[in-house]
Amino acid sequence: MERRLTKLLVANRGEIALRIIRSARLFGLKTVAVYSAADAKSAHVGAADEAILIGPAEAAKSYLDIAAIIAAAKHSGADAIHPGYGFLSERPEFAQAAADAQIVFVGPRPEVMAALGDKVAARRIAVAAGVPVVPGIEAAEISATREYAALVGYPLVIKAAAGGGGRGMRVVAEAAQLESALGAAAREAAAAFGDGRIFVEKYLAHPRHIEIQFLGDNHGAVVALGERDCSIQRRHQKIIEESPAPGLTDQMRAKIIGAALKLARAAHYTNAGTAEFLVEGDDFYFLEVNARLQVEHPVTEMRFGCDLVCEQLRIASGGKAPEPAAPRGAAIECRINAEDPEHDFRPATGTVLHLSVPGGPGVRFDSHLARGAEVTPWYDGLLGKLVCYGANREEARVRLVNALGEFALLGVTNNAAYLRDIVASGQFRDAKLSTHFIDSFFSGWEIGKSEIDAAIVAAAITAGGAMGDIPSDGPALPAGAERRSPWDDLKNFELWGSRR
Amino acid sequence: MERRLTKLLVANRGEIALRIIRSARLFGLKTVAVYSAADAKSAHVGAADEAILIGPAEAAKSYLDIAAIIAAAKHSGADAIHPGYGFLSERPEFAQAAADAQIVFVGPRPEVMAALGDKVAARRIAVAAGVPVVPGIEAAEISATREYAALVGYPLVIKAAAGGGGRGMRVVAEAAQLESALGAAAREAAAAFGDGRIFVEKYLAHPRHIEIQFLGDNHGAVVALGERDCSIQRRHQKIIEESPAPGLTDQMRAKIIGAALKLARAAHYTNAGTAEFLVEGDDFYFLEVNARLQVEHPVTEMRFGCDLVCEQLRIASGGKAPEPAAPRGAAIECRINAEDPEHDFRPATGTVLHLSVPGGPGVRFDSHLARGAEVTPWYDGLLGKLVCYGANREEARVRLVNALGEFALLGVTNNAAYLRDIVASGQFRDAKLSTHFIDSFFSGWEIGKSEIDAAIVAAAITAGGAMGDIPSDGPALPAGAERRSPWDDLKNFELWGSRR
Amino acid sequence: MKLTRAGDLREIDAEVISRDGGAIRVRIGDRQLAAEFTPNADGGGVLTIDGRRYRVFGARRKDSILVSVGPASFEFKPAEAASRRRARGLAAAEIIAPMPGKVLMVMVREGDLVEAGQPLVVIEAMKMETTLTAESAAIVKHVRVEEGQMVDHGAVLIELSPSPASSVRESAPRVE
Amino acid sequence: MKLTRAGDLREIDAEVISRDGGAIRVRIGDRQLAAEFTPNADGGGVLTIDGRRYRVFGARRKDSILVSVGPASFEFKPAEAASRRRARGLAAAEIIAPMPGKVLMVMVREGDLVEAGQPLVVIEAMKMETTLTAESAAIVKHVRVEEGQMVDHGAVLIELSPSPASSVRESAPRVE
Repeated sequence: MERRLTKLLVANRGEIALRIIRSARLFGLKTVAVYSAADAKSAHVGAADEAILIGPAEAAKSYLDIAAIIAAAKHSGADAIHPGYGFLSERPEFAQAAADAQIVFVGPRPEVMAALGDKVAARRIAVAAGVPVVPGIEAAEISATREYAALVGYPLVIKAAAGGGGRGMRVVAEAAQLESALGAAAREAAAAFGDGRIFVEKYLAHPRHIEIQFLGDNHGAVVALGERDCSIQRRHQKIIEESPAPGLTDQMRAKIIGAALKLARAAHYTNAGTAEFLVEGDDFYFLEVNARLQVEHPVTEMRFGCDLVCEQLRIASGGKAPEPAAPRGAAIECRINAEDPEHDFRPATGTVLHLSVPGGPGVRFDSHLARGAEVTPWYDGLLGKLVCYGANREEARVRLVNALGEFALLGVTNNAAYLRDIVASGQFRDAKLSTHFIDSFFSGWEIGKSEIDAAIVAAAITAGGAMGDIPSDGPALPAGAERRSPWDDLKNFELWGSRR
Repeated sequence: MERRLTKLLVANRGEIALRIIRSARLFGLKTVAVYSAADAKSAHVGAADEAILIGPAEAAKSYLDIAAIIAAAKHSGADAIHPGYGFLSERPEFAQAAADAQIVFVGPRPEVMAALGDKVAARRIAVAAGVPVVPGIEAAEISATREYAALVGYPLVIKAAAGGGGRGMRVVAEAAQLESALGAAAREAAAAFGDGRIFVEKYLAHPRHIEIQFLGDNHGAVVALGERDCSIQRRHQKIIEESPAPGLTDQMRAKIIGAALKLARAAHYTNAGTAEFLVEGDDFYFLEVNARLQVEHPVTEMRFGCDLVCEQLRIASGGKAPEPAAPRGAAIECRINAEDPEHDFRPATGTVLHLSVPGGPGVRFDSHLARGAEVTPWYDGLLGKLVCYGANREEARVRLVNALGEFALLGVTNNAAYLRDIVASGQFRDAKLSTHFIDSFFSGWEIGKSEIDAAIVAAAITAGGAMGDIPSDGPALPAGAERRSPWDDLKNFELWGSRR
Repeated sequence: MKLTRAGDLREIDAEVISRDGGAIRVRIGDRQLAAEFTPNADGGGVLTIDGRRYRVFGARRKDSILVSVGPASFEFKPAEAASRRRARGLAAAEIIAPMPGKVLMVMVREGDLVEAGQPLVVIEAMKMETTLTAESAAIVKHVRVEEGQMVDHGAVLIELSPSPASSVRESAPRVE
Repeated sequence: MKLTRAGDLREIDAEVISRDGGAIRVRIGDRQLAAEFTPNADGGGVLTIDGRRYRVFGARRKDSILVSVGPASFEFKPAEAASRRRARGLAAAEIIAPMPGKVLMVMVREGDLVEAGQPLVVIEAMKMETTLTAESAAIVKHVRVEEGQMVDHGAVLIELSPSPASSVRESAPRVE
């Protein structure tokens, strides 16, 4: 069962590719990056020991192209593949293709992934293992669904059986909406996942999203590394995650961890996985298993003093899932995304003209960004994860507020100020956590007026010359050109920064 | 005894000022930076809530000017002063001046500092407390010293009573050198510290430098936060520090910690302090107490999951020294200095043209550097401290090797490659630690030949255009000027980087 | 000088009144602000307004000025372009791509009469879909893109002419 | 083209032989290296030589080229300046400040006869003292600085003329 690995292909990009490369090196492996034409100059390409172009910018023809990635692995002599998260990470056929090519897939076996990837099947496994699930049914016939709805009461939530990460979810507030919502959801699910099956669940009023990190090995052992609270979500996308879950009693924690372990054992799970639950009052309900490394895994690492990617590699090479160290302190992560929080969070792109990265005690920034990096419209907009540790939640929280205060990024519109305001808020301080947190407290968020004033003054200074030595990204004026800059009206004072 | 603090003046500069500001903010304090004219654009000035110019570049007229700093504290309404390390941090008269101005000094009381600052007095306190000291005597008369030397045997080491951090130390190999060495040491000590008293100690063949971090509060409690091994020194200056000390038995650790606590209690010590010891075989000898925060304090923080500056502030405001959490894992720090390891470590200066900072799990970089920052000849050359955590020493060590591999700094010659080679070496891996480590294994260090080749190729590419978008620091050529660059011979190819 | 913030057509009327060393007075609308600017070696600086210090960075890109104030980032443009367009009666007359991306759906054809709020085009960027809607009733004059096409930031996707039934409101296309 | 590394007078004879896309051939002395350069968005790039990848950055400063290879940093200068100086027989004839700093001690006076290795000047920078010594026997021709004075990097501190007793070796002043 032991297999000594030597070279790891990382089938991903961005911050997670870089993060995996770092731990692979720590584990003693050579690394192979793969990249699309749009990513030729990206950080993960420069960081690996080898880099292989696998296709054009379109993910379908590069990061989602199983054949191209397996070919790259064979070409480079990689004996293992780490899929990261997203892209092919939960595709059983990818894990199978790796196995067929005698390459170790760093994740669960294909059949486990297939069983857990289907929400309906995963739900059945949970029920069989005695793990509570949200009351709900597979939506087959409208009349049966209507009857069920009348029984558990509105609002309800409709989900795609093959979906994940909140995609394809919709809430139905009243009976009149049910039929059209079911039709639309089925069509959307079919279009998005090639699988039109949907199911209907009771919608919880103030649920918290709590998930359990676990590791299973090939020797039959499964261990849990505590929980994460990921209740702060915007449109079902997590933006702030923490561990431990504030206010969760030891008894509840033990119950939920017990359920996750039962489930993982029932599924014969190997490698890293996460069982997601909704928690309301003294009840908890199984949601789904994410059969891969999660975006938010660093909060667990900081609390447990471990490296989950190293553990994944250890398990993949036949090693044992270690008994975790006792957790310590608290950790909170926030996701800095390329999006415009002042304009409905529409995606943003651009070139990084300046980047200030926070540092010091208890601060970790996982990111592929650097000055000059380009954020393109081709892939998701996660720019980096800022994670802070503290001896307790309040220390971690204030550290995160301060670290966000040290963060500065010019050239790509992003949500850092929005995150700062959330983490600094009384509601977050008081841990008023539910998946409706954003809708309840931050739906009408606006940037502070005094910050806009400061920005206007800063713009006037910048218009008057470069503020310092940050170069313009646009085409420079031809020397001696007569073209009048639209900023000339403000240009009535000298350069403030130093000339060098 | 409780005193609620509101505003902290940081009487320091560089990385430590920034680090103190970060924790002061975490502790809920407003911060005041002080700066010399040479530091007007430095990071700590921008990071604080207020910044006050205290004098010209010369440290004696700025960072060492007690009156100017006390005046700045009064002017800004600061109710506490943190001295950092170096500069005034161990000057009892500074602590006294703060006390006289009703300002809380974040450190031990002046009389404690005075007693421990004198090496001879500290040695007496240790002896009285039953703590072993290196066999030695105060060097008063040459004939008595010669007699003593014959008794304990050569080599011997001569130290200044008022010295610290290795300054004023010299080793005497044989009797013939004794008299001139004593004279020179006394003159040097008088010149450097205004105090010509010296003492003579037995020189140990393979001692390790092991020190104990402790915290004392105003309620009489003193707690220890484990040990640090700082054996890797170059000319008595620590360059690599770690915790725990590899291979130290629990019994020895307990003995040394016990001795440190006895000493701290005997001195009625308050706030953060470090007791330094030499350890050889089963013997350990007290060296001195550093009555301040040490440069290398982060390795303790990473192992104990604590924030020592916050603890200092808590104690200074009347709080209790907390019972430390159980330590976990291992941490190693290295000091990146502005110096040229290929040319006798002579100091380097310059402007940062590019900086790549390592990141990811278990990596902490404490630094005031940023692109554009200037390193001037006025102050010490510490550019930053790169600290890595691991579940065990080997994990921390490999992480540090990799993190140093990710570090890049253009514009200021530094020792990062030298540190990388030390941390990557078999001798360091095998923890062959003694204060002679550098002399034994790295006195003839050279940069790798393949790296020089790569540098020559990179220089050719850079000469052919800018490599990417890193601007030249020198005066740009006047447009259309005919001046021939000395690099034009290599300029036979296009710009490699992207034009934007 | 008038500025607009990117994505926001409300004009900001700002003017530098005076400066003396690091001291700068700026008028914003009918308010005056006194600020002190201290450059930092890292290319940014500290702006002090009403005793509060802001870490700021700034850069120019094409006809925009980008600045950051702590973690908040801003893009300003001179208001002239927008007001000129409005002066020519072109408000809401062009549906413009708010970011680069792929045209996923075009929901109208030339000659269609559309109502305020009606979805016209769906663009996909970064795995997210954005629906662009009509700001007011109008007639589709020209559809400039087709489904599956990649478009740049600022590309004109659809041209509209005023509907006979209603006058064009004086505001910009909005992203829903 | 000949280069020298800063602080090291040994000349490096390097020449770009060819380049094709990212492929570059460089001659160093009598060796040839084949390298592949791939630029990165961060302004640096990856240099592959003999299958090993190096992260490199480069910049020009005055008449120097600064490059980093991983954590190692290098400063190159064209060799012309140094060889011209040597051609004029000025090797070891000037004691030059290796860094900016304060002159702490001047240990010789004009007309003094000094021996190889004899300390001439002590400079302090960054709390460290550096003693500059004579590379060979010489006569002190001119002392250009006095104690307490601040000097810049590259400033000439002392001029020497060849000692009647020995010839000047063809090498640069060394810092001990």
